[in-house]
Amino acid sequence: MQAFGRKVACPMDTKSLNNLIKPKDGLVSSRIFTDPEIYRLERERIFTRTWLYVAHESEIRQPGDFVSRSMGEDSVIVSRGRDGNTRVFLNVCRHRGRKICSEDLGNTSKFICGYHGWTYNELGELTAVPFFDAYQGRLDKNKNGLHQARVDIYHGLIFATWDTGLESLSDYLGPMKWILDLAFGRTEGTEVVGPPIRWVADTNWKLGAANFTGDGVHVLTTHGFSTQLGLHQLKASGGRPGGYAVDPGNGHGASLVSPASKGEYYLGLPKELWPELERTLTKEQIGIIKPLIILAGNVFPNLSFLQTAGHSPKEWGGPEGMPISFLTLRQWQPLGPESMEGLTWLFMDKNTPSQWREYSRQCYQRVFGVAGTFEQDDLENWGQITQGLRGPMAGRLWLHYELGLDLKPSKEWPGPGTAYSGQPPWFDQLESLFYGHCVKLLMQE
Amino acid sequence: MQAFGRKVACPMDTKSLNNLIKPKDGLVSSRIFTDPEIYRLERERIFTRTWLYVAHESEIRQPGDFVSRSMGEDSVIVSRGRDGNTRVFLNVCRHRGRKICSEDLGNTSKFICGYHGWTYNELGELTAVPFFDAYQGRLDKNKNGLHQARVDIYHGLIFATWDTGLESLSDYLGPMKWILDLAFGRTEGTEVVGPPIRWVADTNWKLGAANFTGDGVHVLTTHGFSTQLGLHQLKASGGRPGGYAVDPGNGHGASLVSPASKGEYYLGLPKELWPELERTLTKEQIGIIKPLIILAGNVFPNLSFLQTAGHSPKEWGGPEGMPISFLTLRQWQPLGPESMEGLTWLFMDKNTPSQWREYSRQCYQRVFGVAGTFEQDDLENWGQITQGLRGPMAGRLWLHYELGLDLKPSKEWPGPGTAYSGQPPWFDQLESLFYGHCVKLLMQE
Amino acid sequence: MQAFGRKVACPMDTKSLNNLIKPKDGLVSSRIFTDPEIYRLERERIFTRTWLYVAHESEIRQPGDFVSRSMGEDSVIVSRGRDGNTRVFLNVCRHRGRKICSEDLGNTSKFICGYHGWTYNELGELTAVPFFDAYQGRLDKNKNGLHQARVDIYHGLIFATWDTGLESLSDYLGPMKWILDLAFGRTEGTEVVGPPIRWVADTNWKLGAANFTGDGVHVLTTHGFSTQLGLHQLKASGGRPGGYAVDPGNGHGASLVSPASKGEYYLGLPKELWPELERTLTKEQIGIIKPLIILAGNVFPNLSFLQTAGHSPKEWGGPEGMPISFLTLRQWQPLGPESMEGLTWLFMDKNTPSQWREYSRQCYQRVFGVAGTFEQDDLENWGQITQGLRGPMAGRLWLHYELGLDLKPSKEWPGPGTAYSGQPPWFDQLESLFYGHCVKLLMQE
Amino acid sequence: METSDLIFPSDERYSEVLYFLYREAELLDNRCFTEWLDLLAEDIHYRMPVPITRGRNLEYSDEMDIFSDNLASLKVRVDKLRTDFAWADTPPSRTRHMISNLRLKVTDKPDELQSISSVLVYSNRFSQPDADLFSAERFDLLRRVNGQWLLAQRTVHLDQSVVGARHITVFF
Amino acid sequence: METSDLIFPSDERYSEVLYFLYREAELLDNRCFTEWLDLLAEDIHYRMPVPITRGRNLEYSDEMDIFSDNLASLKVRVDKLRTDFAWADTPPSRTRHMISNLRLKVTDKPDELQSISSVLVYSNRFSQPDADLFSAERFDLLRRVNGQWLLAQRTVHLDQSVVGARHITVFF
Amino acid sequence: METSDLIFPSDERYSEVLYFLYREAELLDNRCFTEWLDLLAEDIHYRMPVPITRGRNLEYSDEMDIFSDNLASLKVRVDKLRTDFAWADTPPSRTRHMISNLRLKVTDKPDELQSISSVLVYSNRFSQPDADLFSAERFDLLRRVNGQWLLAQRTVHLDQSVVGARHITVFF
Ligand code: FES
Ligand code: FES
Ligand code: FES
Ligand SMILES: [Fe+3]
Ligand SMILES: [Fe+3]
Ligand SMILES: [Fe+3]
Repeated sequence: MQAFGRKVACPMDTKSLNNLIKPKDGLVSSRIFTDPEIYRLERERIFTRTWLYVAHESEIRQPGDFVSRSMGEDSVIVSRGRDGNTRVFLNVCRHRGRKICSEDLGNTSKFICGYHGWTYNELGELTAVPFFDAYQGRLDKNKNGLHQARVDIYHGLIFATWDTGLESLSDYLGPMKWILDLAFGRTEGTEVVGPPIRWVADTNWKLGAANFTGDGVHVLTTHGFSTQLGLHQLKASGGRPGGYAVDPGNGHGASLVSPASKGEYYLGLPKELWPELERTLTKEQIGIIKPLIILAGNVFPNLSFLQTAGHSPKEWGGPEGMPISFLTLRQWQPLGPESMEGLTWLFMDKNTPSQWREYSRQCYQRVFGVAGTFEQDDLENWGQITQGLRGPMAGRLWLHYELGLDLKPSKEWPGPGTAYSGQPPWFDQLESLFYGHCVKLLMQE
Repeated sequence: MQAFGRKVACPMDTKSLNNLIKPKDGLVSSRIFTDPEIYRLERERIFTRTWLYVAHESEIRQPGDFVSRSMGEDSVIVSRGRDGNTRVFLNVCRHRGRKICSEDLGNTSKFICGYHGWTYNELGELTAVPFFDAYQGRLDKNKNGLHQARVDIYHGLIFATWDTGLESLSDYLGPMKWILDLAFGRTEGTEVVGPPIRWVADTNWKLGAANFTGDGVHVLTTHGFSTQLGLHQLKASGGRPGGYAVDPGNGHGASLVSPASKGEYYLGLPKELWPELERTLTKEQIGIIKPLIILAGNVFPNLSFLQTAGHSPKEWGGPEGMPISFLTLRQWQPLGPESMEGLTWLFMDKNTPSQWREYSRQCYQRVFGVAGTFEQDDLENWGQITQGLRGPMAGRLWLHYELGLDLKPSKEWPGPGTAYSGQPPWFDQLESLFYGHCVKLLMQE
Repeated sequence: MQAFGRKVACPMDTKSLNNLIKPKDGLVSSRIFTDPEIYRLERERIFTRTWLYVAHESEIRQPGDFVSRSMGEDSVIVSRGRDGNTRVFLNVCRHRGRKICSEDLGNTSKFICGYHGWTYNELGELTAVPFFDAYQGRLDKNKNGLHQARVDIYHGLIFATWDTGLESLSDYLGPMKWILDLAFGRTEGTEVVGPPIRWVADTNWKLGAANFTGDGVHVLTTHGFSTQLGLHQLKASGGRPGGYAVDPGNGHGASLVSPASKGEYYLGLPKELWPELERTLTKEQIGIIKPLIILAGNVFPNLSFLQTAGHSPKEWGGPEGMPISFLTLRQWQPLGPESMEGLTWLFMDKNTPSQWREYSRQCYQRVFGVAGTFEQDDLENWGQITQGLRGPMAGRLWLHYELGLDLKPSKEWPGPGTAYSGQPPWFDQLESLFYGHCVKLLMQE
Repeated sequence: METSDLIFPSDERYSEVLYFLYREAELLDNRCFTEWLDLLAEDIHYRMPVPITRGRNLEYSDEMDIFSDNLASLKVRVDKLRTDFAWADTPPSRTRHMISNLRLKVTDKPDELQSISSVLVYSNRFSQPDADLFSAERFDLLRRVNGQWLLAQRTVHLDQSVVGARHITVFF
Repeated sequence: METSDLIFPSDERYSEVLYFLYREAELLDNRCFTEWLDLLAEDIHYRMPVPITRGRNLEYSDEMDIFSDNLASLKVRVDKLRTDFAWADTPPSRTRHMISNLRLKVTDKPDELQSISSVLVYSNRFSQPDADLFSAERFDLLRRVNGQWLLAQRTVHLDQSVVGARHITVFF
Repeated sequence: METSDLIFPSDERYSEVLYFLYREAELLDNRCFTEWLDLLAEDIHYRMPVPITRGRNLEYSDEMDIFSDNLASLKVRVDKLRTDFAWADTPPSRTRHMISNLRLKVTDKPDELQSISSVLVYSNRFSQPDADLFSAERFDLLRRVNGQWLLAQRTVHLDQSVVGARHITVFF
């Protein structure tokens, strides 16, 4: 095996793109993280042609509520209309392209463009145009509402896409729905706590996405301080943890981890919620979630989620002797080959007891987000990779994703999709499939 | 009508460039503001092939006086020679390309290059070369003076171009001369007051140029604070203002506005100057300037001017109850697709009474320039457009320039060129022609 | 002769590259300093295919000692192994590309990657892989050690290259060795004093390299303050200085300067070292070094060196009435067409008396480095050229390198290579050859 | 900085002026602009002359200002922010005025002091990862009126000849 | 900034607090984090609420913090730096806390003061030619315990809604 | 920062040193370099050691300085600016030295004080929309000579290991 691939000619043709990965060998070219031409194609071919997460329904409860978000590098408004429906608009005036909304969130029935006063309502309709008469019939207001994305919702998670030919969200998620149920569909519902923590990091967006798609291996080293300081209460008893790495297709991925001592953990959720879970989930799902302490995954392309009950001691804000956990959703928005915006939200099940809420919130704030003691080190990895791959030789490297590549699918896995099990259930193939799906999309003209 | 155009292949061929506009529909592609390849062509095909404003004669009165300016991204020196002539030099040493002048302005007969000491005089001649003998005849000093641009002057406004095949300034301006007379040729002469205010804004240069070429519509919304605070004294009496939008050809454009109550305003100039105006201008021009309160325009590509008598109250530095106005010239220098340097100068007619001068200066300083209460909001528009159009979907938008596209030319217009009249005289076709002229130049290899 | 060349089509083909220079006329296109496409080729075709300096043996004396350096934009580790051998590694983890070393220097036998814990020793071997078993034989540790460059050493100067087909360092240096002997092989050995001074300047790297390759002409103007303030003790007596400009081939270059009054200077080295020099150098070399006061040069592509005895007075830290000199090695690391990192080291002959050491160090610190009174002005030149050539017209300029182009090689020159002599021995052909060699490499696919 | 005119930090007036400047910064950064106007004297002249580089001299123009306001025009600037058309301030900037190097001097008038201070203004809007930074020296005339210090004059020397921002909306 | 509550620079307590903040900055910038912990009260609450732009209001969330620490969690942050896994701090940052605009106020309790200060944090790592700059206002509660001032509470208002850095490892 | 050695802000010497540093900054920023030389002691040693990152330690070299000047060499630097060949200073930079966090300490000698201060140097040339920013900690030795404070020693610790500028011409 060669360390370095051939240099791929620029600009990219389909063959060059295909040469970015060697799926059978589990190898990915380092160029995929730094090449500006590849990034330009990602903008055009991934971020206008997939279902992108934009907000959660609990963030826009009332008619007129809206939040400003991004779909890749496009700014959008996620708005709840007077009709109760959720819409997603390109945050650009149809007249001459000025942004029409520059706040993070609010409630309004009117978006007025600051240049010439074109006014839209919260349904995206163009309602007022100064000097409209002077257009003498050339301007059809009905055809010049805000440009609207297709919207679909799963468990309150609002997704949007620009692609009118794309499959439905349900088909797009496919087996991933079964996994998302475990996090967002296990009770009456989950809701967002507060605003997202946001930051701009000097890393390629794919590193965050792939890490949550299936990189369990890094925890031991990247977050090793926690073990060294004795901060884990759920110690491995009876050997290595088990569980599944799930390939739901379409580039998605998820990991489910249970300790060797298969107890009842329900992802560290408070006992008060267990009956609700048992009422809501299927028997197969209950069988899976009961011993679970970690659930992580990524919805292609850039929406990651995690619930972890690994953080329990008092230092992290939890009560003495009780495991605490939190559920977080996070998104890696591309800003360039070497830059992304990270956003991270905390979620709670609606009926979570208030004391546990506070424990969970404290824990989350201390370990995740831009200042989180765990997330700091993830970001450092992704930053050092992005910055370190700049050189001409580093740009020719083949990166390794072949751990467990020969594994056969698990036969015990009760859900849809393909799952692999092991102790621990950490294999590279989900990441390999993530990059494979990226390249597949990049090659579609 | 589709909101989004097809994606244009990169790099640009002539056909792709032609697809940037739909002149008959009054539509312009949003790509024109953000595409780096288009910007590269603008540098090469617009800014080396048009007459570019560099300075006013009153800024370099004495032999040896010079100012440092730009022609697009090229730095130039505008110098008055001992022979009284005005010259424009590329501010780059002919030896190995070091800048030879790094000050804003001064008086000198010598530009010494700091690297190897090649020395030029204020006529651009290479006068000294250390170790000249060692060139053994290979270096001809006469052929290595500073690279000189063609220079031509109209009403003291110094223009330069690198293009030896370009028509004369007079032909280039064409009917625009008739308009420029109203601002710069109406009296014995106008002169610059003080240095320019300069700033670097994160906007595409064309947005400033097009705005002054013919965007009257924006005033109502963009500068609406002024109306809301009751700061206009020249209230519309008897209905909407009238006037002309003038297409002088070659991508230039101008707007002339008179209040509905056609009084004598002479652009708000002090009465003391009126006789001088009447002596200097033609009968047709006097007919036009008499009721005028606003004169705005853009000389293609990037030289805008404005005289406005709309700002009168004490808050703007004027006397109680008297309209005050100012004449400003401004330039939008390209620095990249998303960056420009703005420069703005205040002008005064030579024989302006000193008290009025001070009123005019105060008013100008409060409403225009980087901190001006009016200009702030123009810049915000252009910045939000430039930054908002970055995304892949925003980059596919068609922008609207069809207001008044079906209008017939005015028959009352007494000057050269084609004019359109209306109440108010605000139509999009001048901007549409501006972008059309840009594209025409971009397509010329 | 035209001032401006034709515009070269982008992207670059071989013909366009060939058109960047006119060797017979001594002209170089200004595009070579600013074009991003040329820079991209330099990364690929110059900096992966030449011998690049990385460190001096005295910086890593002990087993386990290492320093972090660059080969162009690639970060590398220069390590001394337990076996005493010097190795150079790409500072990138073979697993997924994270940097493995982020310190400037240190001593270690272990580089642990912070992402998944792959561990390498100071020999570059991959020694530990967490969950290695799970690779099930797909991962061969022996084939996944750190990527290693070819290493070769001359007089303690460690060079490395990625190109396995490149000639040996000895052949690559060729006649340049004879010159390097005068600086680094004249005594028992030279060694580095302290860490390098480092800075990032907004200049193209080639300007620094070419300046040391053969630009003696600039001294008079660029460093003229020194003469004006009377800070030179070695005044020109008996006319202009003499010496040689040496073309050792392969794009290298060196200048050797002696005062008109041919005394014994030995580059200003302390008398205590003279016997050692005479023992170590050849008779021809002694003949050359005896009257020498300046020795400067550049090893292609980006390693410059200088010893100068021109700085003597007390102000520069030397003793009253005694000439003082210093030997410095400096490197210009490319970071982009308009950015480079400068590194400069001070060298001492091992047996230099301690008082002289201190004089030399003070002198060096006052005149060279990012804050040096001499180097400041060199950097200003290179920065003003790089920034000044941005414009479209400036980018079409032909730069002059024809001084002395018709000279015949010196017949007195006792060393290898081709030398030209004169009073002063300052000619452009070495720089012309430097750029010619650049273009030759750029054209090799 | 003529030593004889200086008011030392140990002088009570130095404390007062320091707190005056800190309070002013706080009002500006908290967007309490109306309250800020209360700190200004009736005859306030508030200006930023255009910087010029003439040869090796760094000058500030006496012919042209980047802004030149009196109380009336400053009130307009503040009032504008409450209209529906404060576009350049939508969204508002998060600003921070960091005051340092206060040098205080007596003047001919016992109730007027001259204050020279450095200010670094950090200004951030939207989702900018970076901020606009303005560095300046401020020459102030402070007047004590009814036991309260008021700003009677401010000349701001900006430390760059080309303003590095889309526009200036911040008060200095 | 209610004038009545203010403690003037000429007051000894102002000097003490100024030096407290300078000493704190010095410990942080010299990476003496264990000594820094000694400056904190047992009940320290140290937080940076998430900035939000809601319409034309610049708010700080009371539902979500960028960090929210007590003494135990701060000790973990400090202890982490001495483990073999302090990756985000490898290499460490060169930081500089520049304190300005200190405004000091009395509280209801005689041994507690409220301090508001501006801080500019310069932070540089690796071979960066540029640095991360954080601008913030800090609202502190200081308590005198056994003749020594301790930090009992700190709320940091960051002057940007999107943090412009790979991560935050610096203490504010 | 040993508390026992500290001179508090309420001490007159603190005021004097603060003003000394402010005056020094003013002279430098106003380009009065000759007057600045008058603030230096005959035996001034003025240096900026090279920063090094060795493992997780942020060090400053004692073998190599970015600059290392005595009075004679500083005079050359100043004199150079008046020659026809001050290229690196053509055009000159607009600079601003923002001093903060002054900590003052007694030494063994009654007429010598040790001063530690933070400085942020803003430096702008040409038409740059952005500026070079240098952050540093300065360790000064101040000596009272004939009732006047003079700078006898300054060691500047720059907060970055690679200088982020074309060159350094500014004095720190
Ligand atoms: S750009 Fe929105 S109204 Fe014109
Ligand atoms: S570059 Fe101007 S004299 Fe050489
Ligand atoms: S990237 Fe180095 S161990 Fe995975
Ligand atoms: Fe992680
Ligand atoms: Fe306008
Ligand atoms: Fe030089």
